Amino acid sequence: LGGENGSDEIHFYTDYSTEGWQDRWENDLIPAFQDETDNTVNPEYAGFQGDSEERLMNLIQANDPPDIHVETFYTAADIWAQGMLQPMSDTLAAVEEVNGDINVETFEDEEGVVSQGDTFHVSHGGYTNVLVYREDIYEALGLEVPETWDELVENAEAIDEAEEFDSTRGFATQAGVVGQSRELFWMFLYQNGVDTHQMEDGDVEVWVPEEEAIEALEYLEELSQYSPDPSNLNWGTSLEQWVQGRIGQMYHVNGWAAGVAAAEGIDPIAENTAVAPLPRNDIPVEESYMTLPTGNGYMVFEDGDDPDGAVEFIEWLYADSIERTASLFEQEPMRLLPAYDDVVTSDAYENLDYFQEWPEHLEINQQIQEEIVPTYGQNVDESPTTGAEQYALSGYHYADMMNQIIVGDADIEEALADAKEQAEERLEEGKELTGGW
Amino acid sequence: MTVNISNMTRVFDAPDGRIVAVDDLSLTIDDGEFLTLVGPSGCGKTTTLRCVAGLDTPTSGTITVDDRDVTNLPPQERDVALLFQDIALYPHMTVRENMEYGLKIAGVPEDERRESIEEAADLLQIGDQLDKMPASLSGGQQQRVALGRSLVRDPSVFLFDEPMSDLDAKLKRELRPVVQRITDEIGCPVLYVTHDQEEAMTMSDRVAIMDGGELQQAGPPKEVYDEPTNDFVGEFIGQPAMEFFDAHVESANGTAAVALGGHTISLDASADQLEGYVDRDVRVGVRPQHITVADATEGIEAEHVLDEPLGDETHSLFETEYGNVTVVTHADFDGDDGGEYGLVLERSETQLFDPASGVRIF
Amino acid sequence: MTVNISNMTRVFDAPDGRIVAVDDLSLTIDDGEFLTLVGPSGCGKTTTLRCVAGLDTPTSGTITVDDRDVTNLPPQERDVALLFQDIALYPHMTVRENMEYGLKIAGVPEDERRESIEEAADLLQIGDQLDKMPASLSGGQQQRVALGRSLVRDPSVFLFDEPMSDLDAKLKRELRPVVQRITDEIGCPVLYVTHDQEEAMTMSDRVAIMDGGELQQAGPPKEVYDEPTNDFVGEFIGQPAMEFFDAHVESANGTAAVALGGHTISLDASADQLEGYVDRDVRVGVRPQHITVADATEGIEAEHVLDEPLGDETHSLFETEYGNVTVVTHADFDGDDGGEYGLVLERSETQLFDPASGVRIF
Amino acid sequence: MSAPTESEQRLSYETRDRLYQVALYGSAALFTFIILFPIYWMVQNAFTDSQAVITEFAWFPSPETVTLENFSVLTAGAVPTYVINTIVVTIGTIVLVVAVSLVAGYGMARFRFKYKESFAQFLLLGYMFSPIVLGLPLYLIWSETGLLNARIGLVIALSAISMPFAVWLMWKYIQTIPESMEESAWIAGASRWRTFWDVVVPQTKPAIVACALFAFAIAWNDFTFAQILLPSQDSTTFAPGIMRLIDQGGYTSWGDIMAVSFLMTIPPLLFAYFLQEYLLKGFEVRTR
Amino acid sequence: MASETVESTAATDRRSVTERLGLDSEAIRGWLTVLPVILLYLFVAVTPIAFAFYASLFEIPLLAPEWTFTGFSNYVEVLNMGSFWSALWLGGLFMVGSTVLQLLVGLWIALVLNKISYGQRFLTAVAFTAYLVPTVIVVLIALFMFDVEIGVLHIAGSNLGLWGERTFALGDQTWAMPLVVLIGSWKFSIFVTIFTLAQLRAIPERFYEAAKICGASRWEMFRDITLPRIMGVLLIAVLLRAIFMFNKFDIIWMLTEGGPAGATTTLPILAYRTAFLENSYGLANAMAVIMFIFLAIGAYCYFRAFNPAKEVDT
Ligand SMILES: Nc1ncnc2c1ncn2[C@@H]1O[C@H](COP(=O)(O)OP(=O)(O)OP(=O)(O)O)[C@@H](O)[C@H]1O
Ligand SMILES: Nc1ncnc2c1ncn2[C@@H]1O[C@H](COP(=O)(O)OP(=O)(O)OP(=O)(O)O)[C@@H](O)[C@H]1O
Ligand SMILES: [Mg+2]
Ligand SMILES: [Mg+2]
Repeated sequence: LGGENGSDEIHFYTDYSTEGWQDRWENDLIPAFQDETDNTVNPEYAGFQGDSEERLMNLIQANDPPDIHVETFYTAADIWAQGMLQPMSDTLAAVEEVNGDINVETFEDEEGVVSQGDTFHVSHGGYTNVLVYREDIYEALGLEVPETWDELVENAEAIDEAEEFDSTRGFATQAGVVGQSRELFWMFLYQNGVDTHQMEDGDVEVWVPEEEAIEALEYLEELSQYSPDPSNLNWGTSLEQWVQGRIGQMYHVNGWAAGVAAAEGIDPIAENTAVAPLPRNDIPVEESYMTLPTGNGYMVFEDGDDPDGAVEFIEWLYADSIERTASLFEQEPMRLLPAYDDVVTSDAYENLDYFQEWPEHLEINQQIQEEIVPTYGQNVDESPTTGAEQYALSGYHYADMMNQIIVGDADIEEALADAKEQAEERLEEGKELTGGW
Repeated sequence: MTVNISNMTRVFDAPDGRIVAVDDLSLTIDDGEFLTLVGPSGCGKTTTLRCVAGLDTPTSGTITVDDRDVTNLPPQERDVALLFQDIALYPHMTVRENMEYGLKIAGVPEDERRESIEEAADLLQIGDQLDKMPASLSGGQQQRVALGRSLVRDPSVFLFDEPMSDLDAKLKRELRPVVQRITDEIGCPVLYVTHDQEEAMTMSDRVAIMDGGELQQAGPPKEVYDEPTNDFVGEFIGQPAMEFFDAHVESANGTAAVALGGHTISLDASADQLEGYVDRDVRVGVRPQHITVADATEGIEAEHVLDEPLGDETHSLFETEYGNVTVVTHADFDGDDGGEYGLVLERSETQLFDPASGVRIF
Repeated sequence: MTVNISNMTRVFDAPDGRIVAVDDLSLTIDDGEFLTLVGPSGCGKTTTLRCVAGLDTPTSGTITVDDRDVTNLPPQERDVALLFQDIALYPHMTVRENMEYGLKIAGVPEDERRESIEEAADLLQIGDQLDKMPASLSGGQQQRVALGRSLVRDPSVFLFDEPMSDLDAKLKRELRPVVQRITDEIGCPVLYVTHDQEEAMTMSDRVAIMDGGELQQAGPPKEVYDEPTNDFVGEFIGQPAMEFFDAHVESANGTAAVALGGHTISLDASADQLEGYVDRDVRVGVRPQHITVADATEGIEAEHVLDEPLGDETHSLFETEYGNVTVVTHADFDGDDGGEYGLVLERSETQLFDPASGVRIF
Repeated sequence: MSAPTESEQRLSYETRDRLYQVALYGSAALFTFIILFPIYWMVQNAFTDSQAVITEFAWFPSPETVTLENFSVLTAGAVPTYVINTIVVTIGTIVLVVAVSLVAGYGMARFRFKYKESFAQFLLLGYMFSPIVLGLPLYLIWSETGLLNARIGLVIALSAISMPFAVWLMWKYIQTIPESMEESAWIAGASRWRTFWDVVVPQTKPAIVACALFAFAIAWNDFTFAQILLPSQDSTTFAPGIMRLIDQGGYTSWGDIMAVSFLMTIPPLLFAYFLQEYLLKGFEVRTR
Repeated sequence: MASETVESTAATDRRSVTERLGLDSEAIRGWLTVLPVILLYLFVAVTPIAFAFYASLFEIPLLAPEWTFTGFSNYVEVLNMGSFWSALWLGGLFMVGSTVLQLLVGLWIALVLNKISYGQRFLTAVAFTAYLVPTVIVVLIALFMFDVEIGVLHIAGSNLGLWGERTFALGDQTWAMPLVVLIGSWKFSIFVTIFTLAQLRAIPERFYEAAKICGASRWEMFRDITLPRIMGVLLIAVLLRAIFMFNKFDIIWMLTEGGPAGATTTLPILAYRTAFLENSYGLANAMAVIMFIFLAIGAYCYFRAFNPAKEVDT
């Protein structure tokens, strides 16, 4: 089976697809690349939840996978586990040469646990989990940036009940049946001092201690009463509601929310969106399982039509000059933080038109880079990172559980037990696929 | 029961102006009387009937039944029976269900219904068709069923709108006596609409002839045949239709005579009787039965066109200076096509009409 | 052109067995002859016609046109014209387009088409309707257009399938001469199907009567009226229909006579002429025109039922031991309902039929 | 029949009639409201400033917030492409459906062949399979035949799913056209094909309109097929296109969406207004 | 009826006619006319369905090109899934609720449109438009109208006390299903209306006049004339609607994605999730096949019970 795409075309399947991105790809980057090399790039923009997967699956089943696929690595762990991705260590090295060391979790670490020495992912940027809040509201209501769960819920209640912010809810509790809700659950697990998996005798196993998990879930359930419809909340819809001023605090990544508000020209929100570390339950920072930023970027399919061209394209984008790398952040600068140490501090980055217009947003990014990430990275060593675990995490069973509990009226213990069971199944599957680790 | 229509007018608003469908019509139908409304298409027969049934409302005028003013009553409250031209049997009901529908609506109990239906069915000779669907019956049988449906209800007024015009000649002749017998039996006023003068003549106690929404004449069949009030009635009633000739009235020694086709026909009337018409133009009307074919030397000059032999008589068509003229000739008559003949009008049977108003003078 | 149908049979396979629609029919239509096929519904008229047109194929037998065997030719290659009962004008074309369709198919150039259509339209008096849509014409006008459509093609055989049965009596009478004139002019063989005996009688050169798929008699109108081959033809042709009485043949001094209703009617025949029927039962047929109403003391006992006055004559219905009998009476006749009368059969006009086979004996 | 006094009877009848009229027009008003209100809401917001749309609730457009600005989305980015693609695909589908179902309907109405009814029922079976899982095989077949990303490919797919119903409708409708008209054309010398064109097709207009409408509804409405078969940005149609738009931004202006929706609602409205007579006649399947 | 005889008469004759028209055989011509339909259908329906049947016998992680043959184990798994049975129940609820509502509303609108004399043309156009507005738009408008802050229906509903001031009605477990049914019916009821209205207009006025003369009230006329006359198309419309609604995916997915907490997860939603979110294409196909079998059995029973085809003249 062969697609309709000529074999010399680089099929570039990306979710860097806002109108700004599309414009940039089609009118700037791709023509420039094509001019400089003999390649042709055929960009295709990933659709929304479900359809994007469907499309990718169609392509794979038709034996015509895209050459480049853009996604956060762990969400594509199932693809990787099937052995369809091409090692990218050399490319990454070349990129690091230009942009400095990579600073996000890409599962290429010294021990090479995940990738057995190879990396399969060239990140564009990183996602950092943060608490997003509205500065103006905090100020108006005299709230403090919360550090603990108790403070968070108090803030939520205060915002929810404040008359002057009538349409603004206290805290977005994402509980969609797929998507962000699983991450929300993980975050609250981590902040309660536990993780989803742990290592036991060099072997990864499902952990999720019942007591802490239930505590977290109960707390989330409590929070959800200050939330707009939880079932409807996801990465995208959370942002949408944020921009509409309907949420006072939420869990999200980076300063994305501020960026969207700015892009839509809703300045009051853009100006007042601030970020902070996610609050913990009653435990010291050291005991919480915080994570490094997660890399989002490029993967190359081994069986694509033109994997070499794909690599060439990625290198052209990132390994050519730090200026070009930095310029790629002109689009969605707040969604992803540069994944390479040198970029964020480079003049090219700081001088982006966007940051000229929104200096406070550059500050947010710096705040994340300099304060939040260092505080958060500390326990990451204790967190296992094996292929099987990544594979297990790419399922949506915890999202489903969240949905059952927060939107539905499922019994917490039962739902948790069910989800854990599925997690275990999935982990087994993952081990099978990845050869046992 | 007596139905009385007085000064009824019905005007329709049509895109291209107002249509006066019925114009100041007054008519009484006595109890047990069979009155036929006859006239050409579009003359307002159906409209009149629908007003009586309550399916339409007059623009002005009143309709009373036994002195009760029903002009604005809905059909449901009038207790009339109505038989349509297009039958209107319900295709989804059996013959029996069709027939008992009115009774069912009226709340007549099951067994009573059964009885009256079987009675009616026997009368109409459809007793063995009761459990069939209407679609499997012939046209004549269907019309019988429709008749039965109206009849079992024992209505106080019986209305018919061209119930037989879709049936063929044989069936018509067969059904006519049936309708007459049944309406006789019920004994209520009957208003029967048709455009077929033969039907009107053969069935009615009285015939009312309409044209252009106006009543032309109403009277027993014999009367309207023999003494039409105007040329329209004269031509409309009777078959083949009356023939007309333009003529001039002369007075010969006090006796009136008409000159036409180069001849003079003296009439059974004195010149006084035709006062005002002497020396003026009139139209002479004669029925084809009262024209005889003679040699070319006599009567009106005529060229033979064709013969239509009917077995017991022949209708012969001639071309004359007055246009085509039909003559009823003997069964054995066989004219030469294109041959010259003379047409002689029977003196005693000529009628005179005013050329402008069409009113019969004599 | 001569059309010759010989030994034609058409059998249909129906769910409930085979239907012999036409049974061994042989018939010739000469050039310029107007032959009418008449018979009750379902007797096979349409089937015969469709076979001639090429819309159906005989199961056996042949059809030739001028010695050319066309039995298996498709309709496109037969050069026939066919006028249907249901008119079949194309509702989406104007009158003109309808009329010129056949010519267009035949590739006749525009201006020639124009000419023949205008000619035909004038002949049919629809010259001013040419640009209207069929739906806006009256039934009669529509049928004229259909006629015109067939006529402009100048076919070599002209077929009609009850072209007038949907029209009312007046229109029929008006169109008949038109059809006759036109077919005369074209001068090809004409096969005209109808179930209306009046139409058959008045229009045809020859009438062919069918029943149950079989030909009963074929001959000029006068002949089939006066000398029916059997009681079916006797009853079917003529109006009102022939009345029949069961009787017994007697021989009185060598002269034959029939006994019925307690009387004896001597015939204009010798006993020898009725050889084999003397002292046996026969059916006597008399046309209602040849029955006279007399006092109850004379003729067949009869109770008066009703009168249907037609103006120039009256049809009176009597109940007798032989069933209901219609008599043509004088225009002024007005019987007492339920009154007793006697019916006298005109001796010279009685016909005798074999009671079993129906064949006319005398 | 009992005879209540005249006045009583008339009164009760008139009251009943008035009640009936009230119920009738009340019903009409009610469902018109139910149907029109969302459309009104859409139109109103299409003309409202996009900031006001999400912040101020208003029953009626107010002069301060009325704007045509939202309609600029119609010329922005890929929206015009989506709309044009949708129109092309819809017209293509209508043409193909009408052509194919007309011929098939004629054949089924006029030719006698075995298994005709079974064939019709077989077509209906196709409707019973949930289309959810058919995406992959369709994708495979389409990429195999090179129809992927070609509007004609979508036209073929949409035509096929409109087909069972369209054929059935044509079949039933052509049966109501008297055959004698065709016969008279044959006798006039016209071939079968010619007769089909000259006599059958013009009279089938109502059914053609009805089938066209049905195809229109399917094509105009289609999301799933377009999503699978026209993945490329340049060839995709409105429904998946607008979903992509919504998805990309992370935030979408309701005003823009309503403006696009408004545009997409106009053709159906015109269709329904001007062709309803034909359409209803076409849907008139004779029962019993 | 007379016309029927004419029709059948002609039908029998035709065989021989066509033979003499120089055609090989009528059947060949007949099949030729439907050939394009068959081809299209093979291409777009039959082959994919066959493929789906085939795929249901494999274990297929969609992101891997390798298929593992597992026989009927997918079917066993589906039948053992609790979520399958609950989705079947919800799907049945959705189908029956939608069909009944659409039937009633569609019929109601048709009856009214048929009777009113003012603004009939415009109102008919309005009604038809609802059917023609793309589902995506219907969904978007619905989401907009149920928006918690500015949604007019949300505000109306919460003022009526149907749901809380801050409850997203489509995200509410009690309201999600009824609302999805309602929104679907807003669009699809008109399907029934179009069918019925066409039929209503074809009922000759004389039937009603005859009934009025018999003294029938409006209700009696409806019961005895209108209903029997439209029964045939109603039966067909109900069958089609039921099939369509049972397989309905897009409107539910776009409105609720099967939520909240599975309250609107009907079988097609479940199959979709299974295939594309849980990545088990083979299992999803087994589901689709089982759904197909359920539907086929249901349709068969429906045909046996009502025989809608017979109601419509062939
Ligand atoms: N509802 C209506 N709207 C407008 N005009 C009408 C209506 N009903 C009847 N007419 C007109 O009124 C006139 C009389 O019509 P009516 O039906 O009473 O005639 P008719 O004598 O019954 O004719 P026919 O013999 O053709 O049935 C005609 O010109 C007709 O066009
Ligand atoms: N296609 C057919 N299939 C089966 N039977 C048929 C067919 N066509 C005609 N018949 C039968 O053949 C017989 C003769 O039919 P035909 O139509 O020739 O009668 P007809 O004399 O024209 O009657 P009508 O006056 O009613 O038109 C009838 O019994 C009819 O039912
Ligand atoms: Mg009338
Ligand atoms: Mg016939």
